[in-house]
Amino acid sequence: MTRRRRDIKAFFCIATGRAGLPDTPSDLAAFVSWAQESHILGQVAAVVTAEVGSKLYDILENARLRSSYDRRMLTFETNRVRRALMGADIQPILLKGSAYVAEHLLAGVGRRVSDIDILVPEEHLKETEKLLGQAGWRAEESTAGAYDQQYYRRWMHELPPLRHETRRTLIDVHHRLLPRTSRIRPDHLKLMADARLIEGSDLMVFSPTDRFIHSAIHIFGDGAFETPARSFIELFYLYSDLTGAERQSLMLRAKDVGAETPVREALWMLGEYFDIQAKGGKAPWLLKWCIRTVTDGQGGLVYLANALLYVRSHYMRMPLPLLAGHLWKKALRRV
Amino acid sequence: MTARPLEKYMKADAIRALKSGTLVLELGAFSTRVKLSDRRSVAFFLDMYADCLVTLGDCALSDFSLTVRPPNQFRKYFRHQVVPDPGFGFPAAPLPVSMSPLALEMGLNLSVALQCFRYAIFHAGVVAEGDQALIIAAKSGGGKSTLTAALMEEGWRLLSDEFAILDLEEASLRGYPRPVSLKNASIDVVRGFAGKDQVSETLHGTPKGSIAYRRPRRGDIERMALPARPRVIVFPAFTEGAAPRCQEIDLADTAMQLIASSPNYQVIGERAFTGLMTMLDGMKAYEIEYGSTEDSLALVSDLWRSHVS
Amino acid sequence: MSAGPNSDDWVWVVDPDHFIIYEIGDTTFVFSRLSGTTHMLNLVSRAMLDFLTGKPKTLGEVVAGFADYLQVPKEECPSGVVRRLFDELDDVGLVERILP
Amino acid sequence: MSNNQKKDGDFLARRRQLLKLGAAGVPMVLTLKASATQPIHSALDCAFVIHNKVKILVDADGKAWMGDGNIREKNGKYKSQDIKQFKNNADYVFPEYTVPERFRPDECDEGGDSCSGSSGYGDDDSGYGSYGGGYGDDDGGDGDESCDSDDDGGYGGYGDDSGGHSGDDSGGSSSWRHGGGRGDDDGDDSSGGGNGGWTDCYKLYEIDRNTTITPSDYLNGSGNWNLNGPNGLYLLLAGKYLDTYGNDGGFPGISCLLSILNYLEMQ
Repeated sequence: MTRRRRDIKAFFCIATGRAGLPDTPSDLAAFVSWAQESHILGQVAAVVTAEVGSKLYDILENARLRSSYDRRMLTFETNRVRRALMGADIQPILLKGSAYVAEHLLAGVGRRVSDIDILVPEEHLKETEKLLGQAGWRAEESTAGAYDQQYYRRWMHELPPLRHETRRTLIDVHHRLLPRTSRIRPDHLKLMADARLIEGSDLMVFSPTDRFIHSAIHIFGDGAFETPARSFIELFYLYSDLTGAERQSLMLRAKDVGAETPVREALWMLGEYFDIQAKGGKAPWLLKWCIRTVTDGQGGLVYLANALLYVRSHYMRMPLPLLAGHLWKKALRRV
Repeated sequence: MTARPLEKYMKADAIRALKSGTLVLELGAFSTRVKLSDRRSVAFFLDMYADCLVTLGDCALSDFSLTVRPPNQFRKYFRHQVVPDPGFGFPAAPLPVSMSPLALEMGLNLSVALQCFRYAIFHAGVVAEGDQALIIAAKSGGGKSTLTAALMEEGWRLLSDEFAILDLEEASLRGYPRPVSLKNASIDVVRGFAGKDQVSETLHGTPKGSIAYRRPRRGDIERMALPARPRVIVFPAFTEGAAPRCQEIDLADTAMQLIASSPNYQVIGERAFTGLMTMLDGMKAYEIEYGSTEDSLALVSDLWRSHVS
Repeated sequence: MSAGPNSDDWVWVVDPDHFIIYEIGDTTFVFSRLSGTTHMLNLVSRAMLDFLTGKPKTLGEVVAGFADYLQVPKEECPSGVVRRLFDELDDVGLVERILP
Repeated sequence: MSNNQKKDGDFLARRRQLLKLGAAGVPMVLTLKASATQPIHSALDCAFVIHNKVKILVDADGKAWMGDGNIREKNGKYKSQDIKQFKNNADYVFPEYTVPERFRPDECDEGGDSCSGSSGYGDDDSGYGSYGGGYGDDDGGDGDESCDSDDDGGYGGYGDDSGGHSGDDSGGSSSWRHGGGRGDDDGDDSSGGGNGGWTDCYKLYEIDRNTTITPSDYLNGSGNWNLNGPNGLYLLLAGKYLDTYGNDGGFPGISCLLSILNYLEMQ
């Protein structure tokens, strides 16, 4: 199929419900196939409606059914974490998808997820691991190997991923936001200090500002670029949820917690794709080029841009000799 | 842009559309964009799907997109292989290009099994008399497809050889009449009673042995929109030389086995549960064992007569 | 493995809005709306579900009262079996704790 | 509609029977899932054939070498010279801690062979090579000669699972495959036993030619791997390889394994 160059910005507009669907069948088909390829149909289905009986209706309904499964799974796993820690004096902070779902945020609707992330103070790490272990979450054989264990415990910001024996769901237990080795060192203690309880629960979430900052750290600081469109829409919704005052003080808070660079890059992205002109948005040219190339998804340089983003994600996480060692012995999650 | 039977298009147009990924197959509840890269799968598609409705052009929306392509862009210069790529990073095993029809059929099955959530999918063959359906549960070595093909000769219409596709609202099954996949000895058996021209050429040496496909008939496709209410489910067991035997089984066990055979039951959740329980209400389930096609047909016809008049 | 720590003083309940039920013979199919999972219960586990549905009880009360509820002699329904049965329902999230 | 109210004659008897089973440890709640061991759709019902004999050598640190060289054995010890030869000619080398404890040699006579220490970090550039290899094809030739020999793969019957082109998509990987050839530090291993000695610091697993491996046989009911024996070890290594290099061909059987892993991931 020969396609015209895509108007990505217009697509993002439609995907977030700020513009109607394209008028012509061929534009509509181009938009839908972009959404399919970008794995954001669930997010699109949350804000776009179609005429009952149309093929678009079927496609969106299918996506809704799929994403309601993810939401149910996340909610139940959160419920199980709560159950496992019942009676212990540990109040984990839900991160990312599980937090969005627990807080009923638009950022969580239709977003594909596969595992649950929680953050606990370092001094509670052992106890958390023990209790989760008793409730059936075990390090998988692959990561139970000595190297992997050592790697995770020494260098990463999380325990090795734990998989539930019977439900097979994965949980990542963090005690900081980025690896100890990371180039960016956000002050997780400051973020944790401002976390709050979810209404009617003993689980916690970050403040709205910190949620945006953490998402920016994860996406731009940690290099989560596998599904850029999905991540960008998430950032857009998180930003949209901020009040005027919160937006005003965002950069200040970002500097305070040591996350200035990723937040600037996230703000640049919001300007680039969502017409949000926030103060402080800035990104290096190479990153801009990579992101534009990957997001556009066409042309022979996509692979190069992806590869550079991949290198960058590892570069951001650890110093060079370690990086080489890790790539050499990359931990295996699945077998 | 209305869909027309594939054979009504100029052959050159259809081939061009298949190769450029602008052909959309409208079959049953699903629209699938199909892109093929090799001559053999194109020829197979034009032949086996000749009576199916398709559209050409890049304006049609589709539930699934399937590409049968070489494993990667470099490899196509070295080896002749293809993989079915349903477009969500599911890298199924590469097959030699000579087996591309198998890759196509596998890919179409994968698309439904892993990407459809609007219907509950169970691994089974389904045939119907009018709007009353018989489910033939898949059991390894049970002979589901042979029995399905044999029942087609007895006047049953084919809903699907691979999936029972359950409507989540009304406990009826939807048609998805694609070629019936036949393995090894059953290929010649079916050629024998259905006629040579009804069965594709045989693919030898596939991971599952020899494979050929029995085409759906024009009547199956014309009536595919007519849903059917399942009345009887059989779990077939083919045993060489066995005397025909039939045993009723508990519906609770049946539910358990059907759930275990469903790729999307868990994802759909509540509506799949209520749909399945409603469907089973009033159904009869049997295990049947037989040593020949004639015996299997006799068993099924007895069961059918005693429960569905 | 258990769903988590427990105590005889904790109060538990089964919330009828959180599942739906179909019966086929003696077997009860339970679909949990929280987990999205289907469970098969036999007459005994079904009785435990009924015992707790809408009627909060401490684990201690469950252990003490289940044999009577089943109308079987205590010695046929040892507390270890009752606790394990409770754990099975707890494991799949069908019983929920009422926080004090 | 409490069940308690609708008891018929032997209702109580059936309950008491079930209680006895409960006392014997039989679960009373059964959770229904699509069983991962029953590959639901035919595409996953894959198996692959190992056409030529494969040997996997494992040391006490969990390092592994895969190849087809000959290793003489006597009284549970292996000829040190053969071991060295085997390592040098191995088609695939996996770093320490790859192989879980249960596959490693039990006791090791320290005098026999100094199982070499850290490797892995030595080959600094390997990581970057793989990015380069991704979009340029220049590295391609490298993968060829070793992979052709183990090209038996993927699917049985036609031995055509894309061996030999691994260089196309992951140039850097060659350092893993060419254990000896790429100056892996084991070449410098000054094995204490000397060339004429024998060592029990290794365990050798063999897979006969024309062995069919069906990955789904190694999954238990809840979809977890239960890997044992030589074939299980093979799958484990295939999985490790897969995670690092992806489905780039090379390793026999990888595609079959991958399709199952992906299926599991989606459950």
